[in-house]
Amino acid sequence: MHLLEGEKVTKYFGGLAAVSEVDFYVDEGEIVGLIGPNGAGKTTLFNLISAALEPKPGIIKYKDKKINGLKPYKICRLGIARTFQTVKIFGNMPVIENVRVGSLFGPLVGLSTAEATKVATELLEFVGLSKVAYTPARDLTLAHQKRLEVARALATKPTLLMLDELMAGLNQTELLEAMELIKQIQKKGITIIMIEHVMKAIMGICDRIIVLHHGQKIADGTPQEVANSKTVIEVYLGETSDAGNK
Amino acid sequence: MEQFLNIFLGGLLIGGIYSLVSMGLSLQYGVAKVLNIAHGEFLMIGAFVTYWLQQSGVEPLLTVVIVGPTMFIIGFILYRTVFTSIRLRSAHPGIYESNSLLAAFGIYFIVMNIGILIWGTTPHSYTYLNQSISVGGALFTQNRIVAAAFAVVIGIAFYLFLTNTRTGKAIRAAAQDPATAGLMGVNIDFVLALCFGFGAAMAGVAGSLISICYSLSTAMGLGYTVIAIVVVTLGGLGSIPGSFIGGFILGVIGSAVSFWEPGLTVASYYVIFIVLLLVRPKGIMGR
Amino acid sequence: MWKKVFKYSIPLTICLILAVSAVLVAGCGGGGVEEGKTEILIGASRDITGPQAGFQAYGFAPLYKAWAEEVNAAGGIDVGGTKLPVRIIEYDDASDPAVCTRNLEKLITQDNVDFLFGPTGTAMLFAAAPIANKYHKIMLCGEGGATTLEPKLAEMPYVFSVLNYSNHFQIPVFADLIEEKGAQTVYICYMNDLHGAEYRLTAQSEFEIRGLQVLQAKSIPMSITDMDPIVKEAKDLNPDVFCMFAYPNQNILFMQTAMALDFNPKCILVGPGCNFEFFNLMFGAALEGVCGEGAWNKNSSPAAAAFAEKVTELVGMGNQDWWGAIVYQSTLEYLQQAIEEAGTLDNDKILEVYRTAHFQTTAGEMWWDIQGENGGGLLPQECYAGQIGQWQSGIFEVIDNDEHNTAPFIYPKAPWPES
Amino acid sequence: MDFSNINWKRAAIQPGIPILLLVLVAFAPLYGSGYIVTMFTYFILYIIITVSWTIFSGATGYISLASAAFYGVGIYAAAMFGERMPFIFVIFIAGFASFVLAFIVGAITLRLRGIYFAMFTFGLVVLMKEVIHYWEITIEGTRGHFVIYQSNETIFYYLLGIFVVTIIVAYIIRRSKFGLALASIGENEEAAGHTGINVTMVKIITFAVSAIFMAAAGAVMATKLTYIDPGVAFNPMMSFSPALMAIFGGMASIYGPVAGAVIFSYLQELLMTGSLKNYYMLIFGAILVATIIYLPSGVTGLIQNLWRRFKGARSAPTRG
Amino acid sequence: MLEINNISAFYGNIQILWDVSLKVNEGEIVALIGGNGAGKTTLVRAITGLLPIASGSIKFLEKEIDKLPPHIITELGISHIPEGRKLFTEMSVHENLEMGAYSKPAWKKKHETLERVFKIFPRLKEREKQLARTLSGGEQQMVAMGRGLMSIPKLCIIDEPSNGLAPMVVMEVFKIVQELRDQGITILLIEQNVRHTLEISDRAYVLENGRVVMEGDCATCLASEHIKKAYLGL
Repeated sequence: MHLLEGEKVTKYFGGLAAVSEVDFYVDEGEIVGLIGPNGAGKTTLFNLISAALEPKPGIIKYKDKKINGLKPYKICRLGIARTFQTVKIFGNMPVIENVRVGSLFGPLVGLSTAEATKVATELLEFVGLSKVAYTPARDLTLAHQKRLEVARALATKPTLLMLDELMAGLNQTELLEAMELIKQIQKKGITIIMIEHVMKAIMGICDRIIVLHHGQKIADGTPQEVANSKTVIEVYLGETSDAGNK
Repeated sequence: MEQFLNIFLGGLLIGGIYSLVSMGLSLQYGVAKVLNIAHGEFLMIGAFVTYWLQQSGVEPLLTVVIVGPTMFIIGFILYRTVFTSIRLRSAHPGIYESNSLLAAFGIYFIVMNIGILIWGTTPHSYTYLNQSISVGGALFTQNRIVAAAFAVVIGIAFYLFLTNTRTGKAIRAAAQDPATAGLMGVNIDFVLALCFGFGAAMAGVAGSLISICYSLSTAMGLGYTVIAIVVVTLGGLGSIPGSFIGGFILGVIGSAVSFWEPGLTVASYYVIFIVLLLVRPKGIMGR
Repeated sequence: MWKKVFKYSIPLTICLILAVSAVLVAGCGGGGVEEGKTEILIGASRDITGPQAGFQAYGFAPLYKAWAEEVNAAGGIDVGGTKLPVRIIEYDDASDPAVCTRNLEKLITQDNVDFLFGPTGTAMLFAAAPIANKYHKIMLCGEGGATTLEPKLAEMPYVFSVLNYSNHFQIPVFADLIEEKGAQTVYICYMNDLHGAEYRLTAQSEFEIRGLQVLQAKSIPMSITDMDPIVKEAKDLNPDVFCMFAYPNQNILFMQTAMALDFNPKCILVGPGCNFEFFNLMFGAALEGVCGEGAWNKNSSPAAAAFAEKVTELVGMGNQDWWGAIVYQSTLEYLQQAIEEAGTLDNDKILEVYRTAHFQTTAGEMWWDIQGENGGGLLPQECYAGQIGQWQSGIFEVIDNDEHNTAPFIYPKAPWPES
Repeated sequence: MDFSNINWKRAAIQPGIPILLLVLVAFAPLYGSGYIVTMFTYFILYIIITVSWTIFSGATGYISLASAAFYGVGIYAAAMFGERMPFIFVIFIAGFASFVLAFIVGAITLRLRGIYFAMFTFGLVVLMKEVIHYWEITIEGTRGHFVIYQSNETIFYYLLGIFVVTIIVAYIIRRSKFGLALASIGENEEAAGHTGINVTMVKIITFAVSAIFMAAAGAVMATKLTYIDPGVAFNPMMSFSPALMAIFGGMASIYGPVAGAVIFSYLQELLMTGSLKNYYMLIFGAILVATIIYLPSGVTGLIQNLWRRFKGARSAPTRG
Repeated sequence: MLEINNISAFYGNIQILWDVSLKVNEGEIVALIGGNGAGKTTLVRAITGLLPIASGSIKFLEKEIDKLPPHIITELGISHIPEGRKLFTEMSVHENLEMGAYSKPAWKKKHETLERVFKIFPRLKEREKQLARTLSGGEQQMVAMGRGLMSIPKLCIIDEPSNGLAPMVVMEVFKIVQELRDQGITILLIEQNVRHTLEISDRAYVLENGRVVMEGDCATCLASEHIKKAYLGL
């Protein structure tokens, strides 16, 4: 049984298929990378899984239960948490409050206020934001805001964590820290599916990579397999030769 | 048959004026993104200026030439002074829209009460072209036919302006994608102010036309604003042709309801509006 | 720690300052104890900037003002030996009943007025009457009348309704008139407010009692700008009588539309508004035979003739009200005589006088028809100068079927003049 | 329990001053003239409406113009049931009816985008006014109703009671888990949903709860008006006033709306009763525009900024 | 031609660009490459006047342009072909192109320019009257580029032209870019499709985390280990 499974997931915007007939799965404990050029449908797929959008047609199953059409908060309480490509933090709230929201509302059984504060403090420690716990979130740097999103997502006690371009815009040191963080999260027993452009990170930490292009899945395999896949090199990495003729 | 003509033609005649008012609001709401609840107040001012000039002997239809440009300038300045700064201060478009709605309410109170202080609250009217013409047995007064014809001519002229001139095209471009229009070299602040000005001018001219066939009072504005909002929602946000056609549709609906039960006309507009918002917020012409 | 204290104390201090200053300001305005009255205060909440503002400003207010000036010129009203001048305090309610009740409370509790004049319009009267009664102040309700207030008057001893209104003699009189002339069918159009609703209900029942058929009773909103649908429908139904129970603006609109679409039934009743001289100035010959509620004119009596001249002088040409003016004046005269008879400003003592006394006024002998045991009062039919008027050669003739009438009822009315 | 963390002075001052003020106001009928009671009644009315408006709209950023509808429901409840049962029940019925109405309206409209929501709620007020008006005129053949009347003191204390409950509820909502959820929705609705908050439910329930107080206040005020009609009950000014008062006062704390309500109802008192009604509306509009352009965080925000600057200037030398 | 000296820029409180310097000479294709969020788009927004810069200077033809409003910068001869094409979807192809010539000097010559653009993109002439939203992705990119040319620019900033296009079409687009350079238009090309871009460009800048980490001619860049690892996945 896969933790998360999609069958022929499709989504049209207007007449255009943003995601078309994508089959995918995520197994427990994995880190799965989702890559593809801009406009390939990665974020749309994320939105479909986290129920911001509803697939039409297609089925998404989580722990063998169909989850299409559920409200986002239900998905979250089932154990799927996510971050966003463009950060969506609660800017005017203190950092710790952002995380508390997660621990108060995210888990199936909400925590008491005191427990939530405790959990939030621990998580801030975990992602390395305890020093700025009481500053308004909007004053953080982009890297820290992204970490805050991770902490907030973790506070909801997820089984599956979806990271949307966590590393975009980070510098070298921050990048290494972020990779380390992801590994730490995996150690906690949380399954991860991440969209990423930074190849080094993807190749370095993913167990498996799914490549999307024009809304279609063009590859699915270990980093090595994907890097060597001819189709992927053609359409995504950009082969010099007569790629256009195929 | 006569009954049908009365309802249908009567609706089209008033619909012509609704179209003009709504096209104005469509420019302000669809392009400049200001849901201008004070729209009808510009109409009221236009109507009273015409009344005022008529009383001192000016031919009412000629006052359009004065009312239009004056209202345009007022609208233009108003946008540059109030709404531009709201737009620049707003973190995102949603905040801009709701803040400008509230500011428009403020302007509504200001303009209406200035009107009351100048002209009082009692209705005024004058008679002009008050003979009636029979159309297939249904009688209509000349002034309505003239007003509707004027409204339609202005509406079509404006449409041609939008499709055939450089500025008109810039307005349409700004309506679809202001940021990209800016890239093309369109001065967005200017174009939005222009739209707001044109909207105010259309309201003013519609007011002039209304004054030649209906009685006016300083409280008349909000009613027309409501009609315009319903028409703009009906026709599709930002769609000028949609507003033009929507005006006639609402005119006919309103006319039919008036024949049946005049007390429910306003309520019927709200029902249409609410149903539209819930069922098809994009409007009939929206995509 | 002090930071926190400051953080919370500042907003709180502001609230405190605001609250205290509010208390002080209000206290200064209203806290004074009355002692040694030097004038008689009459309070009124009127429609100064609302929809009927024009009538208040030109038609009604000058009459009250002139009365006060006249009384003061004569040294004031004799209250138990000392003559006190009269002052009227007017607040604006713009026809908003909520503001009206608030104004009246302010007049009573802060300005300590002795008497109240009623507000303009039927619905406003409804709002004002209970307040007057609650604070035990005599209120003379001038420019408004309400059938549904009648049963309530028995519990409102301080409220005196001045004007004649729908079942208070007008519509029954009109129904008798048209029945006598053989009218069969009636079309009623009425304003969708209290005034219109009451006239419509009364008219419908009075007409049906007499076997007249009411073809249609249609309400119109205050904001109506297009009377075409109504007039076109009426023209189709072809009634003998058309009744328009709305305000002057709608009535003017109706007249214009009826002329433009050539709708000319045998009898047209429009009002209020038709009772004003400006209707005559506006429509001239076209008004011939149009009926309105009212009425009085210079032919009603010698006193009325003198008063008509005075009114024209006071309000100016066009603003003469051939319905209410004479009653308002007469009830003011009654008030003055009642105060003098009671010899005090104590409202309860004056009330005693109101219950029984007959006084001579411009309109003739006047007394009150007290409702219930000890309720408020209505004027009996004898005290009015007339109920229904009809424009005949530029005069609003009283056409009642009794000794008040000044001319016979013309039926059917003349066709519209060629334009 | 650890008591060392409790700041006793603050604990005394923070609720202390409001309670002191409340007591001062509560005894107004004993020392004030008759009119003071009436005036305070209006102050309290506007505070209730504004604070309850802020509970929902302040936190979520959805501008509701439906206040007048809920207030009107309260007024009509008083007119319909006032003579039939003890008044306290009438208040509960008003609150309940309004809760149900707001719940239904919220359920069908709170998915609308911000500005559409504002328009819809405004449309609701006018629609209710028109429909009830039509019903009364054509079906009942009358307009408006009498309401049982009560002494000014009774009205004052009823309102004071509702006021206390409103403030307490507003405070609790602000401080509770629920308030955190609301604030999150106001900050970013999408993220709030994905963080496990049942966005729709939270919005609808808050909207409905805030309507209760408006209706309760309306029911009490109806007895002061003694005669009501649709125009009085559904006066759109009741929709605009709380929005302006809250924005003018600033919505970051509970004091903001309170201050805004007091300032405006005092201004209204000075200008509207008397003969300057149109000037009141004119000034109302001008302040609305000016507040939106120049005072985005309201008077309390401005004062806090000034205070911060003042404190900064004072402490600067010591730092340097 | 375009000279950017040590600029920094912020979005709210977050610094996006750190001390970025860049030069474009007349007649070149200069490539600006970097991953998502590297600050490429921000840099373009700074050049075109949409985002105020915090420090540094931007000169175009020896003229300081960093304080000028966007529409003036367009008139000076910088044309920006935005990422994601951003067409006026409810307007016809013809009208879209006309909008490109909005600035007064260009408007006067719009008929001649239009002829030229149709020569470069003959397919657009066939679709002249169609609404822009009915075109295919490649055609839309052509409209966007054609629109950019309508302002008779001296410098053309092309932002991610290959975004979301089929590989075959991408090739075509890059060919057109080269063609434009041959017609004497200077080009600043911003791309994620690193290999193709470097192949057609003269010089390149690599932007990472808001800083320029590498600059030089394209051959050097292609040979660099860093590029290979970070962008080509080799």
